[in-house]
Amino acid sequence: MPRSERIVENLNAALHRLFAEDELVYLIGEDLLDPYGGAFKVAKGLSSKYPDRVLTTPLSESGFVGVANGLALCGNKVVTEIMFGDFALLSFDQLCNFAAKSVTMYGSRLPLRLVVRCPVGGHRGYGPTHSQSVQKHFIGVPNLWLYEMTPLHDNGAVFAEMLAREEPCVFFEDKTLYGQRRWVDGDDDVFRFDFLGERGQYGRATPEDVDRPDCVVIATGGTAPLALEAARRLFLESEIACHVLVPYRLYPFDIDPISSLLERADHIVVVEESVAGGTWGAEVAQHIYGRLWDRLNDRIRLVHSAPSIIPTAPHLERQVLVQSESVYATVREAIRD
Amino acid sequence: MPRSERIVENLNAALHRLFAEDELVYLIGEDLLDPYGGAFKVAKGLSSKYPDRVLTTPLSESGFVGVANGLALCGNKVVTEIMFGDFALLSFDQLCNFAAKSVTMYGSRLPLRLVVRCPVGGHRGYGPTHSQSVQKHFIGVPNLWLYEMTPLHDNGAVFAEMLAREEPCVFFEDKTLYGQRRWVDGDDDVFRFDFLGERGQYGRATPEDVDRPDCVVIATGGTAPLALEAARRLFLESEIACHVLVPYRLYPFDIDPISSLLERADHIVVVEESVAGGTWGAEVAQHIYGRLWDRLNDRIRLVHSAPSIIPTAPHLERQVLVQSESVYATVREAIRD
Amino acid sequence: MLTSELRPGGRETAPTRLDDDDLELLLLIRHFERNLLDLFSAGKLNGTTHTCIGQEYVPVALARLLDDRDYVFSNHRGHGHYLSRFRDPAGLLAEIMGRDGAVCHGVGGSQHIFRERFLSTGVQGESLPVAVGVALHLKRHEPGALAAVFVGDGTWGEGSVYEALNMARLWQVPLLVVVEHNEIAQSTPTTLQMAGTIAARAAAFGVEHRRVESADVNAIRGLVAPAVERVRQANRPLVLEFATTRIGPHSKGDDTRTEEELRSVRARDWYLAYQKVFPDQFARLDTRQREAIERITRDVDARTPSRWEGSCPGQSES
Amino acid sequence: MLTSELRPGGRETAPTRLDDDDLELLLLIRHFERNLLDLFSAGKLNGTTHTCIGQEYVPVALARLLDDRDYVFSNHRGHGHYLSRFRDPAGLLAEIMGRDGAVCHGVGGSQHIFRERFLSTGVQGESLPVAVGVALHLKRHEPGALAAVFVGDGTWGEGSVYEALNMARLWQVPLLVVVEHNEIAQSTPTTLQMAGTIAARAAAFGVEHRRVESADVNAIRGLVAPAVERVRQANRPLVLEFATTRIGPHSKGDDTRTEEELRSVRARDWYLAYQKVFPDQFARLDTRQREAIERITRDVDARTPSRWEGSCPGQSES
Ligand SMILES: Cc1ncc(C[n+]2csc(CCOP(=O)(O)OP(=O)(O)O)c2C)c(N)n1
Ligand SMILES: Cc1ncc(C[n+]2csc(CCOP(=O)(O)OP(=O)(O)O)c2C)c(N)n1
Ligand SMILES: [Mg+2]
Ligand SMILES: [Mg+2]
Repeated sequence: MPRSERIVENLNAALHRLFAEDELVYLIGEDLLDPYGGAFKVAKGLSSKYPDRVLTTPLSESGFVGVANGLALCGNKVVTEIMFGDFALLSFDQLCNFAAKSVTMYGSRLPLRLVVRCPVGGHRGYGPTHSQSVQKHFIGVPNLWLYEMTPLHDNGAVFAEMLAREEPCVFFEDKTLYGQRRWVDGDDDVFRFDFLGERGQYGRATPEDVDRPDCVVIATGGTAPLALEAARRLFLESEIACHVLVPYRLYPFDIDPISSLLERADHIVVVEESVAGGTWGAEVAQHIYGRLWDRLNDRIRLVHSAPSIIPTAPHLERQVLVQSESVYATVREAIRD
Repeated sequence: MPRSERIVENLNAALHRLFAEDELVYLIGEDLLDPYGGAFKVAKGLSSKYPDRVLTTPLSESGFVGVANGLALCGNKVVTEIMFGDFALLSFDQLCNFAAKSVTMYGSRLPLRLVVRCPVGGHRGYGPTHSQSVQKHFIGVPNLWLYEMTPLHDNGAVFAEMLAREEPCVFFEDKTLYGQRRWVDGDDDVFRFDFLGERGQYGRATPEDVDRPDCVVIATGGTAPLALEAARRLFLESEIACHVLVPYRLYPFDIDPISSLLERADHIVVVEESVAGGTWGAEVAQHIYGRLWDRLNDRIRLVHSAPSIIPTAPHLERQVLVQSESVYATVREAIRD
Repeated sequence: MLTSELRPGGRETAPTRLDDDDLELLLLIRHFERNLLDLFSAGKLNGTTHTCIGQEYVPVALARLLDDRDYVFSNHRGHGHYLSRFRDPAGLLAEIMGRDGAVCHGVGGSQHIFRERFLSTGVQGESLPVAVGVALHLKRHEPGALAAVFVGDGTWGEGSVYEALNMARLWQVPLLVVVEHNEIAQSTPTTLQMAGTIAARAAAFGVEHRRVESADVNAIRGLVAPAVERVRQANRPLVLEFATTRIGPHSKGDDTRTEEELRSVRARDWYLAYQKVFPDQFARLDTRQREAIERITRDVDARTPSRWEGSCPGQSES
Repeated sequence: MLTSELRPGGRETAPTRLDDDDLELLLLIRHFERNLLDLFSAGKLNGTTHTCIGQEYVPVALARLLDDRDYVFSNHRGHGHYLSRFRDPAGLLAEIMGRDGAVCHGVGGSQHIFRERFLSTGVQGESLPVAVGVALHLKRHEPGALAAVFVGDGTWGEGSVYEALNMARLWQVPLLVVVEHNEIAQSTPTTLQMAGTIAARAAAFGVEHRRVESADVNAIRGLVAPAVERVRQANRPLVLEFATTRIGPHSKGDDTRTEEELRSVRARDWYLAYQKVFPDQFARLDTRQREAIERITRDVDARTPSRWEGSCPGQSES
């Protein structure tokens, strides 16, 4: 894969660009000031350049999301950082009962430009309260949009879209991606990268010259690298051709750009790190069944982590979390069945 | 339908029995003391009889669920009342990150006997922040069980089961049910009532003598009356025979007691009041597709409220919320398609 | 000293004369809400409503101290707050009855109102941090304006109140927290839900506090005006606590206080005080407002149901 | 008076002589955690860990004031709390390294420990209301026992702290809130995250408060014992605030304080003070503990990975 910037650099650059271009942009959250620059360093350099618009807060996840709501209410564009997505549960009321509701509950449209960033996911040994994939809990709140960072999409464009929406958005960032490099500049040895949809909503990895895939694998940004690895093995070992699709928007799920591809696929697998139960994957499946019922050759298979809290020790964590092998095995099983 | 006790009476009696039989039982929440007895009067009489074990709290939804967790940690059996389920979002962290996690995250099993009661649902003109169906947000947290009050099941038995589970449970109570009468004593003019599953997990309404239903309608406790009304019209108007299934446990979804019935059905409809998106209905559908893929004649159809906040004025609220007509129309559509 | 009690013109003293405008506003709110309770009893309203009967003088006293650039965050008991700001009984009644001309098209109802810089919601405590964000914005872009939040005593049970006070003081923003301390929350007396005092809770965060015992609109204004001005000029958050009385039920017909408590509460009604001390002015304005509300009610009741553009909006897929 | 500063034996005074057991416990914690940082540097640990280097004396001083019937709620910076209660470095190290013999089978790791009546979690502020529930239970069923919660100064940003204090005082439960006030939260100095004082925040809820400046274990015990006893006997919640210093990084290698700050912080290390004033006792015990930790580390490192029954448990469907 060609050498490219790290994803955390791309995200940091996106924020720098936002701040530079627009005086209405704020960032608010814990431990944001330089030299620390946020727990995952996403805020690096911002507080030095824009001291007035980077608000480092006390430990008050509910309170500072409320402050963000107030700033947004006055027309600002507010990016909020929750240190660990697990703590977004502390802000649930502000997000759902204030931010999302306010857009419509007063009978006329009240625009709110707000993005709540949530680092999520495990594989880092942070333990059960610092590793969850909390996306599922926020699905299905009217006027609350869910996005997720991917290895394919430019975060600058995604942030521009979220803020232009004028409705609150949650942006999930899988922690394992921060240090990885973006998938850009065309191809790697096996895969070609391209985008589907008018605005490139879906990043796609395909083995060269395969139009009718054996399997379409839809994966969240965070699990995309695992899906890609599985797809690579399947192709190299057995010439099983997967298209790996990675949307930058999770909810509402947008089937249009991929529905003709899905129709052509023999099998469909959806990958996410969350444990099963009310997940994004189930939501995706529900949409596909609804739209393509007559054309499906096989049921849709979901890949999840084991139904468990996420243990701390690496050997235990590994047993619980989705791995590339789980994706691999599920595709194989689909093809064998 | 034969005259029977009101559902709120049954629930109140269930709590009275719990308190009488077991000194470890607590009830905690806002405005619980007599003569008020809780906003929906579910607690009536308890504080007079058991003043030490009914804790009326300040407005502190996060805090008092925490207190409940602490009492449960010491071996007590704790029932918590959130005045409106919408405010359970304020306690999300205590429920998910403390109660549910504690059962397993310390490496050995820590029993917690806790039931968090949440009145949910609309049709009462309480407006957008007091009418939501928040079930969906709590689905898929390991060791957090979701139950819902139904017109068929005895709440005493359900509470006994929840507390015996020794893991935290959320119990949703559709506000429209409180004043309605239970469906008991066998039959009404059209339907026979019975139960499926070893522990009667599913209440069922069937037109007499129909074994192979045209449609199985699975409904939450709160939407069960709407489903029944639709089923009645369909039968009387067109002899379309629906089996209406009402589980008292929402999550984890238990397909075993009904899977052979589902196999025999031409169509399956799932009804819930929530707006679409990451809902219980999608979870149910996902399970059915997974288990019965080869035997399904039709896609599973979900009935939801319109994707909107819930307005206050009755004429607007009606346009948004699931009505009996939506169920009726969906079954008709399924049969016509 | 950060906290002080403002006693002059206490509840037992006879009230001073109000100009017609003030007294009329007081009576407007009173008749508006009495009428709501009647409409409920007559089955003409559904859902819920929370009247501020007995507390009307708080927003009326503050009305002249606030201006259009200020944001006001109201709560479940917000009719008085709204009417003091907009004098729009028809728009509010239409909202509550779901009729044409409703300020929020009938979507928000009694508890969820938005108009210009006025906003209410039904989740207690949620508005405080939001108001801090607004106040921060005002400090930077509209110096001299403030964000006011009305809360009850019971709402001080919510953690978000403290998260907000902490940030308000750290960032020195023009936040005015108006506490309508009526010694009760729904059915729960304050003694069962609040340890310590509001004064001490403000002091805990280095936030200024004033407690007002008086129910005399003129006296209140005189007493609190300088402190409110300091909020604007010095960006110093202020907690302004009013010792007040809720005379009506929490919502409708759900008052579980004893007859004795209710008697004592009713005896402190400003309505009786002004009636007694200024009988002529009172009678004239009282009649006028009563009739106005009757007229408005007939008018609004006759209107068609409110319409809402987004009645089945969906998330505009794109 | 509800609040007071306990100064005798302040940070600048020379420490009094500790018995071997106390000093050994202090040194055990110190060497345990230094060793953790070394293991991290050597790539032998993953995830995160928060050392209490500089603060060890707080749990050590309290250890003898707590007994087995007491519940202890610890936080992210909990090794000292755990070791003071159980003196079980092997079990804790095994937990952190995920080895056989781990107190929680390696599932909880550094931040999520449960053993008998000791429980820690990584979500700041969450434990306080839980401890109120526990204290209520103890008051009723095991009078004389208390629930202690360790929190940092930064955690006072969380609303749940105040919801808990309110209920603790309303219900008069034996709650002991131990505040390790090290003037910093992760990277944020207290001046940027806390308005007012902890003393005033306790007072706001009518909760007793003591601030301890001393780092002398003996002196601390003498000073705080009566107040802790009152928690037990009179069911009076107490906030016990220790002015202390975090000498190490927040977790590993993430200290952004200036060299100058760090110098001043290090100068206040009890380790240096005891070393200087009681060189012989110190050297003997220091060596013993250092060696003990080395031994334990070799032992634990050689063990097989921890096993967890429920490693893929699922919700036992039924
Ligand atoms: C978060 C939340 N919890 C509970 C309620 C239900 N509720 C509405 S008003 C109220 C009492 C509020 O008391 P107080 O703050 O003193 O205001 P008052 O009604 O006395 O004006 C309660 C419990 C709510 N609306 N929001
Ligand atoms: C709810 C929550 N928010 C944020 C964090 C991340 N975090 C862990 S420790 C910490 C700082 C805590 O500071 P303080 O309470 O002073 O304790 P100290 O680390 O100084 O001992 C933060 C922000 C967390 N664990 N939980
Ligand atoms: Mg009140
Ligand atoms: Mg600290």
